[in-house]
Amino acid sequence: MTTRDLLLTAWDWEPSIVIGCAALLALYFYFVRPRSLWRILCYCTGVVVLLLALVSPIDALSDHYLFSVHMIQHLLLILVVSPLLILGVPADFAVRFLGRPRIASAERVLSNPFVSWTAAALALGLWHVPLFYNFALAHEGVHVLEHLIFLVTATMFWWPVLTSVPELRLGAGATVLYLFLASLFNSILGIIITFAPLGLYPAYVHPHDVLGILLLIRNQWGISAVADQQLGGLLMWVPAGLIYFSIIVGTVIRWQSGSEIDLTETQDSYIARGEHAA
Amino acid sequence: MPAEFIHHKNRVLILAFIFSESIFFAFLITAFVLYHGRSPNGPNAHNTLDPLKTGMYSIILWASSLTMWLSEKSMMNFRMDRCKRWLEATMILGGIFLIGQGFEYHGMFAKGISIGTDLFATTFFSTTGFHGLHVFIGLIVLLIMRGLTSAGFGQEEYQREGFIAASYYWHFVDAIWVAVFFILYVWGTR
Amino acid sequence: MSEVPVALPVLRKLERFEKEAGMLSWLASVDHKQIGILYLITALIFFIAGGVEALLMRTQLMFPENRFLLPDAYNQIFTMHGTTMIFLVVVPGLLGLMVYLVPLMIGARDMAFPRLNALAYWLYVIGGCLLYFSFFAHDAPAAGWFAYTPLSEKPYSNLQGMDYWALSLLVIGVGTVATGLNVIATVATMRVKGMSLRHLPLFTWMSLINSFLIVAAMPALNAALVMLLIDRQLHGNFFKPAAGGTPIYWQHVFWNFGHPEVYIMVLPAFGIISEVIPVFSRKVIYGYAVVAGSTVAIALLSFGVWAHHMFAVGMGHFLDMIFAASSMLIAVPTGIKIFNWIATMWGGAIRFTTSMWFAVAFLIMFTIGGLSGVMFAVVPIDWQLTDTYFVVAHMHYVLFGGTAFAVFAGIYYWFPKFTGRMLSETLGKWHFWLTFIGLNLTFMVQHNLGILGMPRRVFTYPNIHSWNVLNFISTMGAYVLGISVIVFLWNVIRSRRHGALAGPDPWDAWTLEWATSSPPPVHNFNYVPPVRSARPLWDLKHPENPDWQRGRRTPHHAR
Amino acid sequence: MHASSVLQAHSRLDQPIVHLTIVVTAIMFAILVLVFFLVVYASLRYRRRPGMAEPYQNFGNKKLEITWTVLPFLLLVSIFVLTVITMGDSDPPPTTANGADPSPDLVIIGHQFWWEVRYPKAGFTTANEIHLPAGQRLLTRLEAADVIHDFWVPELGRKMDMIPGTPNELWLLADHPGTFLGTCAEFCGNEHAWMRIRVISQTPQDFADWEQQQAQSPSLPNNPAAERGEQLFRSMSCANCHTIRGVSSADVGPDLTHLASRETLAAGRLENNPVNLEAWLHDPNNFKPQSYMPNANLKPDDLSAMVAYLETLR
Repeated sequence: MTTRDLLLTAWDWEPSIVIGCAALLALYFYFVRPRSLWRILCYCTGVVVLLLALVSPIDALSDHYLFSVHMIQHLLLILVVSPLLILGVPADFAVRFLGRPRIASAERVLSNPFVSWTAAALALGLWHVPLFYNFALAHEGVHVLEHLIFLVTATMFWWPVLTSVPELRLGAGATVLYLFLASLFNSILGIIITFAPLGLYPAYVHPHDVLGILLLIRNQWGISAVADQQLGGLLMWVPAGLIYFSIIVGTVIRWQSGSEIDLTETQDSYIARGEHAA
Repeated sequence: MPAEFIHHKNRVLILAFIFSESIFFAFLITAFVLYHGRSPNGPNAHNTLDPLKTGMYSIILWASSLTMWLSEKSMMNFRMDRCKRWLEATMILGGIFLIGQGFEYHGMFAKGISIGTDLFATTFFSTTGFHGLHVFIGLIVLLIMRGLTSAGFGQEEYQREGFIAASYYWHFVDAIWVAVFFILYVWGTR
Repeated sequence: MSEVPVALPVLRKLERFEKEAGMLSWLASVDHKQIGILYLITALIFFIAGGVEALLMRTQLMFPENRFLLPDAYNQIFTMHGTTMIFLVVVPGLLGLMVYLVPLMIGARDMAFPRLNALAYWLYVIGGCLLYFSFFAHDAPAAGWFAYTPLSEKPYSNLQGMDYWALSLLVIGVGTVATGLNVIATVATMRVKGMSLRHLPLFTWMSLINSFLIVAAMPALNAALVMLLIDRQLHGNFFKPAAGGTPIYWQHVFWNFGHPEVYIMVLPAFGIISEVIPVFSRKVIYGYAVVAGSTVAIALLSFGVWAHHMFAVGMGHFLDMIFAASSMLIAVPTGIKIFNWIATMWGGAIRFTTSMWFAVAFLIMFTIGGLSGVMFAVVPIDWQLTDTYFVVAHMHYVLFGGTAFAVFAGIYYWFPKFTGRMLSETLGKWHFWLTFIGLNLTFMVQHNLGILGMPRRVFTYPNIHSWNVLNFISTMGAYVLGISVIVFLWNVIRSRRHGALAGPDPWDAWTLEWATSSPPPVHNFNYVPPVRSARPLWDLKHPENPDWQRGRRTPHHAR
Repeated sequence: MHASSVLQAHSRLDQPIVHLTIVVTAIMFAILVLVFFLVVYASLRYRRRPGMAEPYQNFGNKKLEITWTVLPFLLLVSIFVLTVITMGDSDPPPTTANGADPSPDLVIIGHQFWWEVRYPKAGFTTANEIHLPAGQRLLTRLEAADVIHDFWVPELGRKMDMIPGTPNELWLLADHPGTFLGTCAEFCGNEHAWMRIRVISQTPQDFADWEQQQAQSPSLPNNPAAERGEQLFRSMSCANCHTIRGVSSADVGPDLTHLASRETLAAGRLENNPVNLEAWLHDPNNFKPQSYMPNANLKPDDLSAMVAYLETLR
């Protein structure tokens, strides 16, 4: 099999995924009734990326051959799909949807920054513990669960940062801290995987060659098992880190260039109060 | 910067300091992880550490975080007597932990294991030693706090801020031990 | 206007004490202004020591196979030169400016923790003395300023020099962290009414970001030093290959500190330039938010680039590529700053004072250093040029052409505030041109030396015609630099007594430090003008066109 | 001696680096010229003239900011792509056709302050001088005996650290016969400056001859002076540090088995001829102060006997 054949044939149109994605779109257009082209674009891109991540050769490669591609798949779910879906939700719908007290209180708990940060970190950290990761690889059902958990926790994570409802968004300083700590966690995990000895995830060291492309990968692409694990760690460490990084810098610039005069956020120094000096 | 930060220069300082100290420890712990398994013949985590016994002392140390928190709460409620009692309890628990560490070291010295014996010993004594040093400094801080409370400290807001800063430091010392314990004693001996 | 309570007996007492105690008051001072000046003077003294070391080195390298210095002496001198310039000159000098100016710029009375401030300064003095004491203990450190293991370990650096080195840096490191924490706490909690974080003068903003860098980076150095000391003094095994240790771990930990350290040495310089260029161009800084935000970008990225010092180590291509990418990326926010500074000059009414000369020269000199830095991010070029004189040229363009030029710009700018008297512009111009010519003579040719294959840190070199010529030119340039420093010292000493009186605001500037007398009183301000933008004094002087109205008149401020 | 320029390539592996260096330098130079022009233009055009009012206060422009963020970024991305391509071309991984790690053809071990050079396949050791068959790449393993050194021959390709405990590998190749000078590029102690190396590329036939000659033991001393020199070598401390095959075995100092066949003495410090050899033995400190080669304080006739002996080691 050549790379070309692989890209053309290794598509797995798993019905549940296709139906799920179609349902996501249908629900969106039926209930949300978006009007802004920008939001529709975000949402649809999100769904398309989701579909691509789960049915394209990415999925075949990540299920059987390459840890690094599996990492790409997870990063797509966590760092691309979830943020895009959230960006696709317009404020008016969010406000309507959260109008019901129960849902509103659920939102308050789930998007509490401590809760959402911890949930996302736990999901990412625990699923990369070799025990759980290998178990998920071996059992398809658990694997699906893994992906669902990533999607849910990532949505919780990004909601307070990206939601279109300004009142629900974290302040600039809190956002910076929130994302900085997340990227720190992410980097540490990535660094550990990069520098760990080979064999954290044995399924990728000696893959079952179901598609007959192992030689292609090892020789033509030149990705050895060692390089694969390193690359996977590096992907988690750097490109993912850069996404957090860009959002942090964007947040700071947007906040710094805010020109409104907000006297409530400025403070009295002790000179004006004059109490400590005495 | 949220408005509640205004008076909290002690708190800002100690939080930034804790951040700084965590990075210091991160490099020592990384050295342990990096060199884990490189002392197959000499003493290593498997044949030297006793997670059970140290686990007991660890629980005592973590319990001291609880008593510290209670002491802080009492001060905030102007219950100075309780504050002093809980502070003393914290110091006793911290002291017990240090004594436990002393016994552990003593046992290792008795077996001829010292910091230069092999890579395990070097990384182990460095990490736990620096942690022990931090506990010791924490105890001195608490001792000062105890002395000050006897002198009527804790009525003014800025004084309570100082107390809170001290308690943050103590919680940090305990939190670092969580990392040290689980990496050196649990992961290291698995 | 917010009025300072005038009847402050404590302050009165302090002021009287300062008058009566005279010189003694400096020793016991906890006043941020005095401590700032002490930092600057101490850094200047060490600058002279480091400069003399540089001249000794250049004299040895003036001719091939020269016998002026023996190898061990040469190695000690270059190690001391690097260590001195980085840890005893640049960083403390910048800290001095920070502790002097940050409280003034945010309208505060002092640092958040004045005694901690004094402690940090004295730790620096003790550390510096400890380092130089090693000369008297017969053996200064000689393993280079990054002290790669195992060369810095016992069998290869047998005498006490390395121990002095490690201990002194540990002491200085603790002091530096203390000042970093102090600046953070000061900016976080001591700002005057109206001074929101968005209205910070850029020097203060960059000092704040710089302090975060210090707080995050110095512990890596401290950890490295502690491990080295354990190896040397307690027979530890951290970096001993024979015991299974990895010498490369030292490099990882050290550069985890070392690369952020580069930005620690350059961010406050950016801050100075961001103050000087607008004032002398008579224009507001162009793209305030972008300049401030790109500083955050630099700070964050600086922790992801450390291993670009290690491309020759053989880490594998993947890691090399990753660090190449992040190192190239860091050039983007740096470039943004350069463009914003040029845009600030664009359309202005530029006054070419000595300060502005240095600032403008900074733009070009720093660009040279920055661009050669990008070349080092290109891994194959680094494989060839790292550890050659090209690196020496690169980092001197960054640290001398960059940081030192900015600091000179800052000193010509703030000297009137520090002393109440102006520095001589005539001597200043001499100083500038000698420095400019000396810098380029010394270091431009070192690029060529590197390309011609001359490794760095050699006490002598074989008789190769092209090397001989270039080294001779470089040495002549170093002597010119030596003369320029003498001119500068003379200017400082003379102007301190005989300079023209400055008055509170000689440059018609816009930040709060110019709203008080020169030098400021012990309590800093009698009145703090209202702060409603990043340029409170501009608002005061131009009531018809204050900055804070900008957002109201043109909804999209971009024009 | 001549300078070995980074911009000269005498190896197919170095050629891409030279090209990349020139391209990147040109780009950087263009940017420098742009910045220089902008700064100088702004300085001249916008000087304050007497009677000028405050200029218009321009707070910034979003489009310009985005432009000078995105353009440099794109430029850097293209440089990055070139970087990655060149890395692969100039430093290919040490694998054979079937993907396995081959065994090295050449092992170079850095010592304070000299180079041990082993040819494991031919089974001999030499020092401070590497011979290569032109046009044929040798897999080279780099090690260090004490501290970190760095192997660098600018005209043949990348430099690579030699780290105690962590060997590195690279391909060493010279396209055509010639002598290429190199040096230790990582500061390694007192005599770092005089830790120089030369790579001598020969036609395959010459190389084979050289290899054969090096693999032999040296002929026995054939005149009385040389015989006495050998006695001295054995009886004095020389043999404690230096190997001469059949005479002594130690690796503190360079292997001297075929010393007289080499081009230089003391890691590139001196040209190898009897006069220099005598001067070196008379006072090593004069040439490499503070290196580990002691002054044996030989009496004049011992000295000439020693030189006579060492000159027989061909």
